[in-house]
Amino acid sequence: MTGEHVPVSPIPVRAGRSVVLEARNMTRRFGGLVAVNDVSFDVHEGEIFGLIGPNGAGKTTLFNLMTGLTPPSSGTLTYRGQTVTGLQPNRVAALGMSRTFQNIRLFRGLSALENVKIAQHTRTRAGLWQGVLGAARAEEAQVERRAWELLDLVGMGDRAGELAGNFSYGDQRRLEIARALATEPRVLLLDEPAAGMNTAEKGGLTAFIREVRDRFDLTVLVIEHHVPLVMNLCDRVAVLNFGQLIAVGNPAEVQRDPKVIEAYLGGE
Amino acid sequence: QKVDTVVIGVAVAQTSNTALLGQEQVIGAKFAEKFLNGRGGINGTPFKLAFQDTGGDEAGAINAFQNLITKDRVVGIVGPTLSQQAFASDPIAERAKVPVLGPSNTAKGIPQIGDFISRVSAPVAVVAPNAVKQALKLDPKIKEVAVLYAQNDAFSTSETGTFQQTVKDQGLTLSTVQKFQTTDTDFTTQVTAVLNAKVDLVIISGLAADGGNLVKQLRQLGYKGLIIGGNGLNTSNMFPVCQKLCDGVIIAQAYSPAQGSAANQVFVKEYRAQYKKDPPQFAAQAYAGVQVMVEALKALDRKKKLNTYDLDDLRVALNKQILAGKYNTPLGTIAFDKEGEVIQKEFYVAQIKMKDAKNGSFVYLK
Amino acid sequence: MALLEIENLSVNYGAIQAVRGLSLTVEEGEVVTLIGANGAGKTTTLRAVSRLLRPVAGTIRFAGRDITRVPADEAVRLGIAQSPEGRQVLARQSVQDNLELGAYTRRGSVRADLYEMYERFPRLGERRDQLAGTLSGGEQQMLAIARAMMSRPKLLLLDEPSLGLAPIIVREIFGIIRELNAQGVTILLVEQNARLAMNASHRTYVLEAGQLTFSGNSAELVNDERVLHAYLGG
Amino acid sequence: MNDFLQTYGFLIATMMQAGLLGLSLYFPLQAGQLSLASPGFYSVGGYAAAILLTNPAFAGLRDTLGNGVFPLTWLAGAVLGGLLGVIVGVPALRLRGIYLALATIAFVEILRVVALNLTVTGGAVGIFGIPQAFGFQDRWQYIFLFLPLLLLTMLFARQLERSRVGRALRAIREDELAADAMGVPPTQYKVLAFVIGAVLAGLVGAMSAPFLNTWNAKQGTFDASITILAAVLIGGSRNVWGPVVGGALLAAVPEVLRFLTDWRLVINGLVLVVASLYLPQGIVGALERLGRPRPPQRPAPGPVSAAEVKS
Amino acid sequence: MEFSQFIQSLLNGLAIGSVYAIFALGYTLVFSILGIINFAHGAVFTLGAYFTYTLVVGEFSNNGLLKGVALFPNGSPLSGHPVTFALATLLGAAGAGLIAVLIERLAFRPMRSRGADPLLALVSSLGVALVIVNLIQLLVGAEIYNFPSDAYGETPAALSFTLGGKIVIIRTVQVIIFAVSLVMLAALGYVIGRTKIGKALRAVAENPTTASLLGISVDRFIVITFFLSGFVGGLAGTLVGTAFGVAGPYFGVTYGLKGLAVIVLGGLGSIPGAVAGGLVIGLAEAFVPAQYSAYKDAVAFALLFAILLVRPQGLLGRAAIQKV
Ligand SMILES: Nc1ncnc2c1ncn2[C@@H]1O[C@H](COP(=O)(O)OP(=O)(O)OP(=O)(O)O)[C@@H](O)[C@H]1O
Ligand SMILES: Nc1ncnc2c1ncn2[C@@H]1O[C@H](COP(=O)(O)OP(=O)(O)OP(=O)(O)O)[C@@H](O)[C@H]1O
Ligand SMILES: CC(C)C[C@H](N)C(=O)O
Ligand SMILES: [Mg+2]
Ligand SMILES: [Mg+2]
Repeated sequence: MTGEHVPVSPIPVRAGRSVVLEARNMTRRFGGLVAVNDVSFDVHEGEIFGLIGPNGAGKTTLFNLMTGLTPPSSGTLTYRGQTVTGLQPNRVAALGMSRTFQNIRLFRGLSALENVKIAQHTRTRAGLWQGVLGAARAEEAQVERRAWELLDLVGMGDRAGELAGNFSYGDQRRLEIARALATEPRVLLLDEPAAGMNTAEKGGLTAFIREVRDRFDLTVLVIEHHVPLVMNLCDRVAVLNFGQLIAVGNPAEVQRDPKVIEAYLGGE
Repeated sequence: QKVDTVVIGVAVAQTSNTALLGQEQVIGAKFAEKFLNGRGGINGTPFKLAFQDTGGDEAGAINAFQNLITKDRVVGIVGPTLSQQAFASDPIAERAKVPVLGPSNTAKGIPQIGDFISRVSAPVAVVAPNAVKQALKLDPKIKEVAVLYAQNDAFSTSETGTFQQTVKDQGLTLSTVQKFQTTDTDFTTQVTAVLNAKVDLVIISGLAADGGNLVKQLRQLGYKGLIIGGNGLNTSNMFPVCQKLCDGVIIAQAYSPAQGSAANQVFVKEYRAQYKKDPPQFAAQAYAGVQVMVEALKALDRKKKLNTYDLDDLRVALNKQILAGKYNTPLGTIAFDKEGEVIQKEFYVAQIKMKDAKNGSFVYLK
Repeated sequence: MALLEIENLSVNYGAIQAVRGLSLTVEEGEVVTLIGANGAGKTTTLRAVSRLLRPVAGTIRFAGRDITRVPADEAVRLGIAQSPEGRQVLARQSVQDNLELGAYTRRGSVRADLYEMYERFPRLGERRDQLAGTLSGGEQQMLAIARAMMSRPKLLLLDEPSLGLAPIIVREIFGIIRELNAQGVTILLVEQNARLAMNASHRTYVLEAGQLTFSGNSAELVNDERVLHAYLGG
Repeated sequence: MNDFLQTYGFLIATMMQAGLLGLSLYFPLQAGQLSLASPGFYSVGGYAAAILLTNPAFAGLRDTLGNGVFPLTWLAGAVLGGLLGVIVGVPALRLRGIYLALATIAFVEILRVVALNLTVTGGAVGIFGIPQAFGFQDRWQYIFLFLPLLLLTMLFARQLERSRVGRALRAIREDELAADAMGVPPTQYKVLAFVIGAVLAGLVGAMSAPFLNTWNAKQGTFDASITILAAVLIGGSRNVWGPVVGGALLAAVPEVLRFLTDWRLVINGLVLVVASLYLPQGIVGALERLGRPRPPQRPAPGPVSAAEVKS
Repeated sequence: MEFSQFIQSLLNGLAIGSVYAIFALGYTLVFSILGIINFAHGAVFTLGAYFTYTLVVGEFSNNGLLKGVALFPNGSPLSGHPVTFALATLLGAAGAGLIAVLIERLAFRPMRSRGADPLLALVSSLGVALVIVNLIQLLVGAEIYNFPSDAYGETPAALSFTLGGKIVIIRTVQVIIFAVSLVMLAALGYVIGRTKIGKALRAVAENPTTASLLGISVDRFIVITFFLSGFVGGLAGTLVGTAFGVAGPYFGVTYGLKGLAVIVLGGLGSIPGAVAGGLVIGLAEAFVPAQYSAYKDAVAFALLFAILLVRPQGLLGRAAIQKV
């Protein structure tokens, strides 16, 4: 790991166990379909919180509600006591919640490096004239340095100049994580980060997520279908089915829950 | 640098929408070149024409003028087609001290652009009223009048002003004023408004295609009264549009093939021989533009041989000479006032008479 | 006779060589797995076979016929169908239209097949009129696979079929693979879930940086040290 | 030389002017906004200048300011362009792609019709007899106005691209939704890019009114919108040089082809077809491809100054 | 407003609108499949009219290179008027269709295969339009041509009836144009909405790569589309020509802007949208009170602007799908 001397996120304090996110009665309808149905839960500081459930259960939609991409039909989300629902996505990001996308949404025509630089937008200040007059050199240098660090972090330091769209599927996922981290989030939401990675790589991903969580002092929400990874990685797991929360608890509990087995895991 | 061959510039619209008018001017100018050179050119020395396409816009006109002035080294310019272009390009010639004769610019203010700018095309204010008077002669019962004009066309809007003033001056009622665009094709709305106003005279200021369509649709939808067309309709280009329905449209003209002067009769005869039809006004005016230049050059040449002139001096001298002379052109005898405005005595009013769907003529009304 | 024969295949993206001198065969009636790390060139290989990419060298033969230069739509008519990476469902068409378009090259009624798909993937049946673009990721994945099956291909190319699917559905997919294969459909499978894939296939090829590293019987390779270590997380 | 400038000076200045208009479209395009409103702002800027320079109401102002009135007209053009840019931009930028293009064309057309109907704008005839900037005698002298503006604008654009704001614009162009999710507020930056283009077009219009001697409603039309867009695309829309080269080229081709007389526009059309077929990334895009871009350089590691950490 | 006047304005609006609509049909067809604005459509529309004119009349006047050339020289077996107007119209439309296919071949396909920005098609189609328009002018001059006035046989020029004592009138040609645009709408609507061909076309429109992966020959469908678009455009050119005269080489090009407004208002790529958009704009123009007629064009565009703000995808267009 390079750049020991530049902490990417300057907050070193180890967090307590306070509640970071409170979802209350969050609901989203699409026409007659209730994709997310009256969902409430809490997420604690520093936790890795899994979200699982059958296809179409509403997991991604829930992420969209939480990050402002889709307005909820009703319900609220609060982040450290502040209401997040109703804010624009960029405001949510500025507050410190960042995500990756299930259907990868990189800036395909831009280089990996640019992708990561752009995401530092909310953490930088230079306005139009400062930029044009070259008065923001120090900030720019900082942005550049952070971007390289993050690329190194996901093992792409030597591919910084390649266009994001030319990366293979699995590599694009890694780049998305780096980009999400560049917003300096306090809460990171990962939508199927392991999709398209092989078993060995999934193992690596588990370790990686833990490491970033510790290093940047994050709270992580992760949607994933690969059960061993979820069980291994998460402190707690919530299960959605037909938009409703059918179980929340520690992985072992959830895995034994007959409702979960029936709806999701399937009988052996 | 001395002037070896005398080149006269012609800058008209050979492309773009405006080419419909420009191509008649090209024919007129080319005809002049052939005809006048055939009769000895400038006291025995043939002159040449240099054509530069102006397109339909201002930048095109400026470019054409610049090219004529510096590359083709012309002694004077006949052009451009549109008054709007003239406002852009004439100042170029003015500053370069090159005489310009507007062949078809009828808007107010053209000769006032500068000392070197004159025109052979009589301004609308002079021509248009004649048509109204003529219509009243044909039908003294006329009371209610509808006026229609192409609102995006510079010269049509100024022409309509004159028409509307004349209507008032003649004690007629202006029942409705309808506007359209030269690019319009469907005039049902305007026509029904006219019909509802129950007028007995309709006056149109527009260009050939829109004007023709307007006439056609007025007739098809049942308008029976008289129609007056402005300068833009003064072209046989209108015939294919309204075909038989063009019949009877009254048009005030600055030119008529029926004009009796010898100059015109020779012109018409030769023109007919070559193109199998009567010369249209725009061709005649372009011809007149070239002719005026040539005659002024002849006069200069008689005083002092042209090839002893410096080009710059020749241009200045030519301008003076143009303004000083009197010319027997197909338009009749014309001269210029000191600003460069044309002084033309005879104007004409004609009525369209269609032989068949395609062919017709402007019949001169006494 | 081999249904698919790839010889010396090389595919480039501009200056990037994604696949280099690859040779592999798939016998009629076989299930063959292609594994490899991210960026190894698996997708590129499949896209070359389905004729979406033009190889710079090598030949691709299908049922004895050289198809290296035929257009993609012709390949479908010959009997090759692909469930592509990234699903590529037609977002503005309904689920049903997507499926019917899957059967575009077939004549006659495809009703029975439609119902078969709805039976296999009840979720698609429930959503037959929903625009495919609004389906969840996993639902789209099911649609992509079902659509590929609709053409009744001789050779089915599956690019990471289990991607984004819940465990129950993954099991369903692998069931289908076995079933189809039993019906005589030949399958070339790219999968990250290597163990599952190898268990469901006859033979396996391992790709690294655009080149074949080793290949063999799936049953044997599954226990191979090198494979275990690199791809099975063992 | 003098003859050359006399003949081609106007053309050269026109080429620069076209390049500037291309750039005015390039800024919104940076943020992925296909706006064709430039001719509208250009036309308004021109009217502002033409009115200030000819209307009797401003005679006193002209007398007191002397040549100073010209910079004032530029300011007026720029400010008016910018204001209109905000007024049109804020609602219109909810639209995408061709829809936005058409909404902006609608704006241009509405302005054109309004200009035709007002008296201050001279109606259909327009305004003529516009006095020459700083008493310029020849068209080529306008190069003294257009060239510095062009260079400044290009410098501005290049600096912008390298800055935080430039990155934000690119992000929006690539994927508006993802940009939003990564903390870039799209609306704000889209309006910014739009307004920059509008200010520039208004300014160019104000400089162009004396340049063309006359100003009328034909200056801002659909055709102009399309020509400018074509110039940007032919030149290449991903690099500042693109609009400049494209604008200059499209202005020059019909003039250079004058020797073809009647065939001139036919060949001009063929040039457009061939250029778009063989230069899919535009001229500048094609040139860029020749020189492979240098991979980004890792910044030298080293102790970080206090200023840098502060951020 | 009196009832009869209302009906008159309604008829006027439909008359104006159906001209826009008939122009826009072919325009939107190409857009719906390729996602490109084909500026050459206006030129193809013009060509349709010129082709028909050539077949019906067979000679041109004296401004172009073709002056004096007679298609059916006196004494030849074809001299006289061998081609009826109806047949000539169809042949003219077919000719326009072939030209459209040629344009696709020469000006669009190479671009597609090079993966160019679809916007660039706008430039190349602009170039094509420039070539066609100026070639027409070179060949037959800039003057206005028209079909014989008996093109539709012995039909009256206008139809009229009385409503509450007031006369309401409409030109016969316009009724014909209106009817033909509805017929073409129905035919195209059927093909695109109801048939397998239509389904395949929609797939090509959405994603050509995926379409080819489903066995659809993208190139062939694009050719079909261009032929249809050219045919419909050429037919429209002739019809509009009979109504207003073939007003020179720019005849069709002048409809380009309104046409664009129409297809965008209707919803890009929507066939019924093109007709709806045309009629809406036509009606809007017809209902502008006479004293504000100067602002007629502004009204049409202001309406467009306003509608887009409320419905960013146009009247009948489908909203973009943004599932994250
Ligand atoms: N825009 C929309 N319009 C209509 N239905 C929608 C829309 N977005 C999502 N849905 C439906 O809502 C349900 C929930 O979708 P969501 O993407 O949240 O599922 P998910 O739990 O993430 O599934 P997967 O694991 O397959 O990704 C699905 O059935 C989907 O079809
Ligand atoms: N469109 C493209 N342009 C340039 N390079 C590309 C493109 N697509 C893929 N590549 C490169 O080609 C190589 C092979 O990519 P490919 O997609 O075939 O890998 P893969 O084995 O399918 O990986 P994954 O498991 O991540 O899907 C990678 O290095 C990738 O970066
Ligand atoms: C050709 C003419 C219609 C030009 C018109 N008389 C003008 O001055 O603009
Ligand atoms: Mg999901
Ligand atoms: Mg892949």
